[in-house]
Amino acid sequence: MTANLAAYSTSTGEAFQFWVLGTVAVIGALCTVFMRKAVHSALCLAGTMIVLAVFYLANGAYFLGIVQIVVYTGAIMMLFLFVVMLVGVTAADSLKETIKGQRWLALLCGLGFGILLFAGIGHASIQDFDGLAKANAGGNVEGLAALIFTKYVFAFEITGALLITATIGAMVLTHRERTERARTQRELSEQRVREGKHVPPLPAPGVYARHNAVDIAGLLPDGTPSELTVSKTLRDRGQIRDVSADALRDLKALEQRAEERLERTKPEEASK
Amino acid sequence: MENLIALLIAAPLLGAAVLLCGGRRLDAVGQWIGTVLAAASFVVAVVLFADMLGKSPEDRTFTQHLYSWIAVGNFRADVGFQLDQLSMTFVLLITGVGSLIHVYSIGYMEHDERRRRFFGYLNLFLAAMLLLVLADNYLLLYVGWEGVGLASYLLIGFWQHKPSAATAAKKAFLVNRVGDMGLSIAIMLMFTTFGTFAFGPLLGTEGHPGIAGDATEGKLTAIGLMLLLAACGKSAQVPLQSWLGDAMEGPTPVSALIHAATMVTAGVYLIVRSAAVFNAAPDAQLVVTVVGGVTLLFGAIVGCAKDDIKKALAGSTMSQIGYMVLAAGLGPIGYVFAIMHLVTHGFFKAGLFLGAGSVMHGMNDEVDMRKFGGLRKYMPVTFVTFGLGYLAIIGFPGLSGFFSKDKIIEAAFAKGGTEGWILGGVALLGAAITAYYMTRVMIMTFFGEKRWQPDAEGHEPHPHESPSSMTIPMIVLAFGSVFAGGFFSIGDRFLHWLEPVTGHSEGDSPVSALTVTLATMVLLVVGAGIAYLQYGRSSVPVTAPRGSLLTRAARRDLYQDDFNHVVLVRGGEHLTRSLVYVDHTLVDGVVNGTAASVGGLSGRLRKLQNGYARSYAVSMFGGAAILVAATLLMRAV
Amino acid sequence: MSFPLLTATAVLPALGAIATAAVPAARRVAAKWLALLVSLGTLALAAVTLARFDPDGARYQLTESHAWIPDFGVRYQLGVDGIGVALVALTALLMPFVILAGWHDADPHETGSRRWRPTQGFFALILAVEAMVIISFEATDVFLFYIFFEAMLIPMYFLIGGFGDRAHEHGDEAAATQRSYAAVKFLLYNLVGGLIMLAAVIGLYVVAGSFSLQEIVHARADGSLHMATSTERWLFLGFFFAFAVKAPLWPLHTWLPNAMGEATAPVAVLITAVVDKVGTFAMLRFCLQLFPEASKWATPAILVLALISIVYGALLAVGQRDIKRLVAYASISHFGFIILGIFAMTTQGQSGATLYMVNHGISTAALMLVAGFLISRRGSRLIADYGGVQKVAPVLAGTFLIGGLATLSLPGLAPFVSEFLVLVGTFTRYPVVGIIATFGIVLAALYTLVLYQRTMTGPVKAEVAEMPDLRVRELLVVAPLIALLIFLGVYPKPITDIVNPAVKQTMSDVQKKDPQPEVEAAK
Amino acid sequence: MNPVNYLYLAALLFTIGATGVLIRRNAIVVFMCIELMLNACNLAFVVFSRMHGNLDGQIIAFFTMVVAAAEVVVGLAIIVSLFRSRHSASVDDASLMKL
Repeated sequence: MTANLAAYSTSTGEAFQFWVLGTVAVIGALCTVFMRKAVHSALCLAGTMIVLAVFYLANGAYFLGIVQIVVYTGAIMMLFLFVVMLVGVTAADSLKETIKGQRWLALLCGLGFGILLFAGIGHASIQDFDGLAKANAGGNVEGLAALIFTKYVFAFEITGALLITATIGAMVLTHRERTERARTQRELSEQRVREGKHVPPLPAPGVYARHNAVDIAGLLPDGTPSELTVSKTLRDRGQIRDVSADALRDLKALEQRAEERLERTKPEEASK
Repeated sequence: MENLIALLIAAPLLGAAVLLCGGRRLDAVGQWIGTVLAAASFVVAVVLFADMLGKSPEDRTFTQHLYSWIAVGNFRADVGFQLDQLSMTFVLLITGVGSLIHVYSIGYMEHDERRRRFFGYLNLFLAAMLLLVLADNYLLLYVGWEGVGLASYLLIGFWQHKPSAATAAKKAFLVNRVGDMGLSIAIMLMFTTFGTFAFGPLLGTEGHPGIAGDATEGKLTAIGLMLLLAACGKSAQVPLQSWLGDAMEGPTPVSALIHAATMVTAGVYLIVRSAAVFNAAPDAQLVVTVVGGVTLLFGAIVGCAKDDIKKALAGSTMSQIGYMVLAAGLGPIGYVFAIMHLVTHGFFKAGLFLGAGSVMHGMNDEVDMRKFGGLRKYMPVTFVTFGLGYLAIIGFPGLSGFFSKDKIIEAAFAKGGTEGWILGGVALLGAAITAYYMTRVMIMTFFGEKRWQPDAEGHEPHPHESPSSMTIPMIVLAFGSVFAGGFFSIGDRFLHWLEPVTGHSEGDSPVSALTVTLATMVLLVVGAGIAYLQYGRSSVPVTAPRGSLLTRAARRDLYQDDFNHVVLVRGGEHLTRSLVYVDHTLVDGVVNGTAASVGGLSGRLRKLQNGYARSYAVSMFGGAAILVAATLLMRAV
Repeated sequence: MSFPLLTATAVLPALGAIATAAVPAARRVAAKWLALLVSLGTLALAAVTLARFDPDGARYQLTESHAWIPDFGVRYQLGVDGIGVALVALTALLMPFVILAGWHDADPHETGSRRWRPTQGFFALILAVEAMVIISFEATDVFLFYIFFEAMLIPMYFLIGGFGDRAHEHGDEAAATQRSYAAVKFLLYNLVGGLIMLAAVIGLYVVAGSFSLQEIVHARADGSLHMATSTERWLFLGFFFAFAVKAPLWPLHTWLPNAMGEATAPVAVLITAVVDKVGTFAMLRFCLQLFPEASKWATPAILVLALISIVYGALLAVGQRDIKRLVAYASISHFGFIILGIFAMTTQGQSGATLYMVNHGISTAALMLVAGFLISRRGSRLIADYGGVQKVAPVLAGTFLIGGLATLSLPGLAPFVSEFLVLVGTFTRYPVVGIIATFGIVLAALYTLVLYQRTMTGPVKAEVAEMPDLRVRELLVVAPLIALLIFLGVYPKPITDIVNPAVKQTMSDVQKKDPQPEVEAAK
Repeated sequence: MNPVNYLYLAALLFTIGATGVLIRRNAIVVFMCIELMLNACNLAFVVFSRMHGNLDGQIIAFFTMVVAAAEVVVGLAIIVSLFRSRHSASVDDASLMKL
């Protein structure tokens, strides 16, 4: 297989692999873009990346293929997932467009750009493939290493500096120094009084209801649900279960049963 | 000796500079400095005059060249003086009457706290007026011309706290400016036509004819008309006469000196000085005589109706200058008599004004003649001097006015043709009206019963004779009014004196001199008689009766002022107001409109910058796409 | 190489500006004195320049030339002809008076300003303007000229917008709004003009391959540089537009009344007496010399615009209610005269126009500064708020009157000589134009005397009853200016002698000869 | 099959990623799309490497990965701190660039 890499055209196996995995990669990319939830996007992207790793391998970039899987898919994508979990779900997840004309412009630009790229690639007269047989003769990793530590040694060193800087930068950015004294409970309550909203603590879920699950809004005295009683995350996700109607229905059923038990209903009348 | 000419001007100029810059320290001695320097100028004039008399008539032109003033290309204006017989006549009149009026003012302005300033202005006037008559080119003359305008402005508006005085001063300056425009255009015309505007080469001197006659008649007529416009402004001739009546707002010595004896006659000087131009432009001359004739009647009619003694005299001044302008327009037959009348008029009109000032001085500054009456008993000296001036102006035989005015009427007839008859007739009619209005003034002021009333604060006026500083100049002027005409005429002294400068020719009069004199006498008696019947026989009402249509028109200066007001002032106000509006809305509107439309466009463009990173990303991406497209296209091409 | 006198004349105020700006905050008074001394030093240098200038010598004298941007042939090239040296002298002369007149204009306790070190800034900006104006008058390299022509807008912008007149009828808030409006209008107007000129400057370089005035003029004269007629016209229009905005010529004038009205009196003097002169000067130097044919082509239109400026400016001055705006419109009328003189293409016209620039500078400075003193006493710019000032402050009124009389070109005062020369110069070639322009002198009398009458005469208004007369400092400002007005009115020879040869050169550049009189004077 | 197809694939992925950047509002997803674009580029580099027969393309891809890693670290840190202060990860909420 390695020897064939020099060929101008590829083996049928590779072609098959390309068409199948390429389709998967494109679908993954599309899903990354169009999935509503960030977690799903991340997972789709990971899929695409793994496919790309396979393509690297197929193109003779063994080292990169492995690094792609280990570093990219393994580390970077996991970092993404962590952040997704850290940040939680927000309204930003909605695919609904807020800027007028943005989506159409974006699609137009994308389409135009894609066509242009395709045209460019098609236009370029790519005739001969040298193949990597010679370059990979001493082993792919050794070849890369030889280049990195000779020709690209400065760039390599600088990327090292870059990584250090990025690390420190991330620490600085996420580190939060407490610059002020923590406010006491008294101050907090005073602030609430001053602001004039939610003077008492937020209501607990399920008050006045027979449910106390976190996703069920408590009912106000008039029987309407209060969204305040449900955690923000659930609210944003739209995962509130409304049981106000249930309560009434249950009550009705209860009354009916009680009536039946007390035989206040008149089956004979009902049967009439 | 010729170097003394500059001293003539320098003395009063120094006085003006010292008095106006000197500050309050000089308040106590200001009047003396002013008077002494004016008198010094007079002394220099007399010295020069004596020197001039000692020379033969051909050598009587003195020149003094000081320095080159403006020299650009072939435009050359020098500061130089030319003193010939014509200038000498004026210099003597100006410094002589001027000095007398300085003396008079010492008494008249005694209680004015700004007296120092007044004498400074008077000295400034003298300097400017002397510059006017001594200049050896038109541009320098123009300096003096506007200089007297400035002095006149300052003096009319001397009592600036009175809005009427300030307005009158402004009006005088503005109307004069219109005339000045004529003079400057005349100078420009001379420069383009002749390449010079100096008297020497242009007008010629004795024995050396100038080049003035070499131009086409059209050019000369244009120059002449422009000079006439200038003369009209300065000498209060129709249609630029309206300022003179208002100018009486100034202190009376000013009215006597500037608005009767000297400055207002500058127009006559200009025309006579430019004789060489006018002689070659008959059309311009005709217009000059017409202007003179019209003004003669205009002034006289206005003078008949005014109750303000000074305004009545102002109308008279206008009318008398009309005589002079008429005479000057007649050409060589009239120049000498124009100047002669100018000199005699300088005496008697100055005397009349000083007399009027004396009356006002004694009457708490009252000017309404209807509130005078019977003053001869209280002010004998004033009465006598005023009376002599009166007799002189109406042309009582033997007195100054008789000789000078009579000659002008004769000369008008001598013009010949229909014009001669019309002009002569106008001049005769003028003489009759002069007799009428002057008799009216005389009777209303000095005769009849006393009509004065207490003023608003209840002060009864106590008419009294003025101090000697005021009466002495009046006596001197009265002396001049009586004898000057006779002195000039006997042996045609004045004619021979001026002839070398102005030239002279005897016209061919269709009417004999005796007839003219007799006709004048008759009309004089008629005019004075009517006035006596109207005002002497019956008592004068203290409040003016409504009067006939003509009287009412004359009181309002024959509606000429109203015309000015409606057409020029109101029209001008509307014009400026609408222009201000146009400037703000249209001219500036275009600019602001451009700015606003640019602003509007950017406001719309700004919406593209909505702050959303994704929007910017689209444009970046679109830009990248365009770049790729451009690259590919360039490759393809 | 001799001492670079011209550079020194411009650099001294520039250094002075930096030094003044650097004076510590607490030493405000020191900043004033420093600025005054620097301006006096500049005046001394300008006097030396004037003395070293030989009217009969070469056209451009005291020249300096150094490579600056070799790639584009831009040189640091200075030199003065008679016109330039006269205007440098005028600028240097007026500055001490401007500084002295504005002595208290930037005091923080007077203005209530919370700006950082206002006094230092004010005087530093004035000196900066002086430096830039002087170098504009000296530059003989088109690009060098352009740079400073534009750069002087910056300090002027801050002077107008930052240190406006506090006397405003609708209070401080309105004053600030008006001021920033005026400053922005001034800047944008002039920038538009400047940008159009920049295009023309670049176009000139493309056509001529050089920025050097002398080189281009020589090349055009000996035929080695040919310009197509339409090219020349377009380039001319580009230059002329910028200068007409700066000058300002009707209908590009509307920035001037705003700027002069809102700025303090010394800054208004700076605008009209100094900065605007660069516009008219540049017409004479650049438009006529670089594009003689196009100048002649455009003459009729420009004469008409100049006439409109004269009459229109004067009529609008009559209609103003605000003293400073009145002076501004009067200046527009006067700039009409200057442009008329330049484009009449006669010796008298151009000499007169140059003289007019100098005289107008002095006379407007006198009138405007006295008006400023008046306004600072009463705190109002409205004419209607005054009356009877003559009675309480006779010296102030007297100097105001003399300034006004100079504005209306009374003979005996300097402006008369120049105005008459312009009129004569115009009249000899275009009689009708000359006559219409003469109407301007009547209108000038009208607006001046109306102003004087309404403010100074009549009954004393209660608000002005306590008005003090001119102080010693103010008298020190006004008296020399008036003395100069009288001196130059009586004896203008020192200036005409310097200007005449330069004008003769310009006339030969445009290949025009004075019309000859119809009747030759018999000598 | 011609290996040029890999390039078409890379172009397609890049375009999809770019469009995603423009469409999505969630900063994290935007970031993911950017990663997608980088990966597309990497694929192109690897294919170039094969075309030219030397390893320089792979080296560039390697460096890209390093830079991408650094970028992700910093970018995510920014998102986290942004979320802390604004309680939102929407890129539209940070529209302070507007006047």
